[in-house]
Amino acid sequence: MAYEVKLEVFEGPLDLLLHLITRQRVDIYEVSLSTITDEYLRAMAAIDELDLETATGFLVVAATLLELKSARLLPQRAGDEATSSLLEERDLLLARLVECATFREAGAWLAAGLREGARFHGREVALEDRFVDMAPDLLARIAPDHLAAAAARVFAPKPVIEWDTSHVSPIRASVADAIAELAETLKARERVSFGALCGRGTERIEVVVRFLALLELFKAGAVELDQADRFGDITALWTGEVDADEVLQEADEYSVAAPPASGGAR
Amino acid sequence: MNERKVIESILLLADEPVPASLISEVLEQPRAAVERILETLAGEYRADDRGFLLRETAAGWRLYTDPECDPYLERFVTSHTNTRLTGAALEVLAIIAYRQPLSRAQITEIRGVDSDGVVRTLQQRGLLVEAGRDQGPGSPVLFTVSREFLERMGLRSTDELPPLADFMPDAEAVEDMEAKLSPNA
Amino acid sequence: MNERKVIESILLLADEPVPASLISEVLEQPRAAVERILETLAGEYRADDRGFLLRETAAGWRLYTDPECDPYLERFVTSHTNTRLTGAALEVLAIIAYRQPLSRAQITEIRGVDSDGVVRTLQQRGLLVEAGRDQGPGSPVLFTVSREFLERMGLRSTDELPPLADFMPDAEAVEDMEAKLSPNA
Repeated sequence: MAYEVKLEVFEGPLDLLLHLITRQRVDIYEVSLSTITDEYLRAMAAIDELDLETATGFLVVAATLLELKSARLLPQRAGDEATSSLLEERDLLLARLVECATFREAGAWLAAGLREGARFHGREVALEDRFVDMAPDLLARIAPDHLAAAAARVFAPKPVIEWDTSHVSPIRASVADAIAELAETLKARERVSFGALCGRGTERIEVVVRFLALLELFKAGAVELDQADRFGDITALWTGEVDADEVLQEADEYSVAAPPASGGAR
Repeated sequence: MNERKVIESILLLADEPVPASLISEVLEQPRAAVERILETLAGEYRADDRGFLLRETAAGWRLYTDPECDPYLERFVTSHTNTRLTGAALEVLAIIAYRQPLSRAQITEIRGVDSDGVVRTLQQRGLLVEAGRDQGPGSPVLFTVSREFLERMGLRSTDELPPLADFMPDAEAVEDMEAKLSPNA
Repeated sequence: MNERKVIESILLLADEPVPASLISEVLEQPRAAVERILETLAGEYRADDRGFLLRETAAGWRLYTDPECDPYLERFVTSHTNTRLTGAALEVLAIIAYRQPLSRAQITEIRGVDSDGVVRTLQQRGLLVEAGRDQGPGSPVLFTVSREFLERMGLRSTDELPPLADFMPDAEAVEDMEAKLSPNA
């Protein structure tokens, strides 16, 4: 059964990932990168129910996870630059997770300290009468303008942080959808470059999702891939040997809950 | 429970003389027992030559500084610790001056921080005064700035305070702040 | 003059923590001597199991009720505004306590999530204060924890916080995390 995560509970991408990665599993199956990635994406798919200020951060972590996950589908080549930079990215993510876990723990300690501190009540009583007149003039050097400035500080409307999210298009993190879509295109056109397959989908996550879909198709033998230069565009060739539906069945581990019908991120 | 200890802690916190009957209620102990402890404590402080005394007045029991220490206490009170309004006190004064009358709860709500202590100090220093009670539930005490305060500021009434708009961050500054906070910055 | 006595009376009169330096000024006694007396007093109160304690925090020395008496003090304490903090707020507080001074952007970077709202809340609660500006581009405001925070924690400075390493996940947990992020898993 799918592990349900309520995203509202999480403060940000690191928080969510930390939860997924450190929680105790009830069942004995090992939590794999693949499961974590899927759960992360599923939780992220619900992001439109939140304010979107953290959407960008969520996407960046998602992309890293997807890249890591896709890396295991490829034969590892020792000393491969792409692989080592991916591992660097992994280490950075790990370091940030450890830091996040550390400060969370420290925060819990502070909470206990503040709770304990609240049980100490400091002496705070009014001056005994015979000293009141001696107390120095509190209003020395205070002019009406100081008052006005203080009042303005308190009453000023706090800046409303409106996050421009126009650059965040609806999240289509479903690899399954991408497989079906790519298969359709490839069947019709036989030879298509990866760049063309991505089309206008410029969001990093969509590119990553399509890339994953292509790898799935390749693994299943439905396409052949050709890359002329190291960083050149990949060209995909439809082999016609496997049906897209079969690939989909095999790839169901990638299925990610689609955003609710109300639409994705706005 | 150590009754002596709890009584001492109550005395340290209480802002006004505490009747023995109230302590006996809090402790759920007979009043006579409480009074015995209070008297013992008062005797102890005297015998130990402490800087504070426990005295019973008509209103109840309260800790006082020993008058013997007065010369030093005067120096302490007039020393620079309290020579300036704290930021919190200035804020409370400003809020009341511009929005009076206000209850303690309203002030706390506007500031987002508990402000009872500050209100008490300002009242004691004659800068705030009580001005009736709110009609609402609990009919809380309402505060306004004092006449003395207005005089010191050279104002005939709070209407003469500078318009707040002059001190508000201008629209441009707010926009600029927003831009800096936006993720695309 | 009986220094101990005068110091006790000052502590009773004060409505906030008193720095040893101020007492030393008022008494015209070397600060070291004053501190010795303060420490002796703190020890005496503890040994005598009094209802009050003398503690030193970043803000200075102050008399507090013994936390053991807390359950009986409800009606003598002004209700503090709800001091419960969210996990996010605690995390930000921890980050600043250990890495101060920090700008908003630096906090956000560490947490991977926008933290401006949380910083503002903590500032309003008086737990964070602005402490100058960074020299870097845009000279952003830097934040540190407040004296009040240190006072509530009973700390003389952030140096007294336990080493951050105490809160790190242990090696096994980190290895486990690493394994779960490994492409070859």
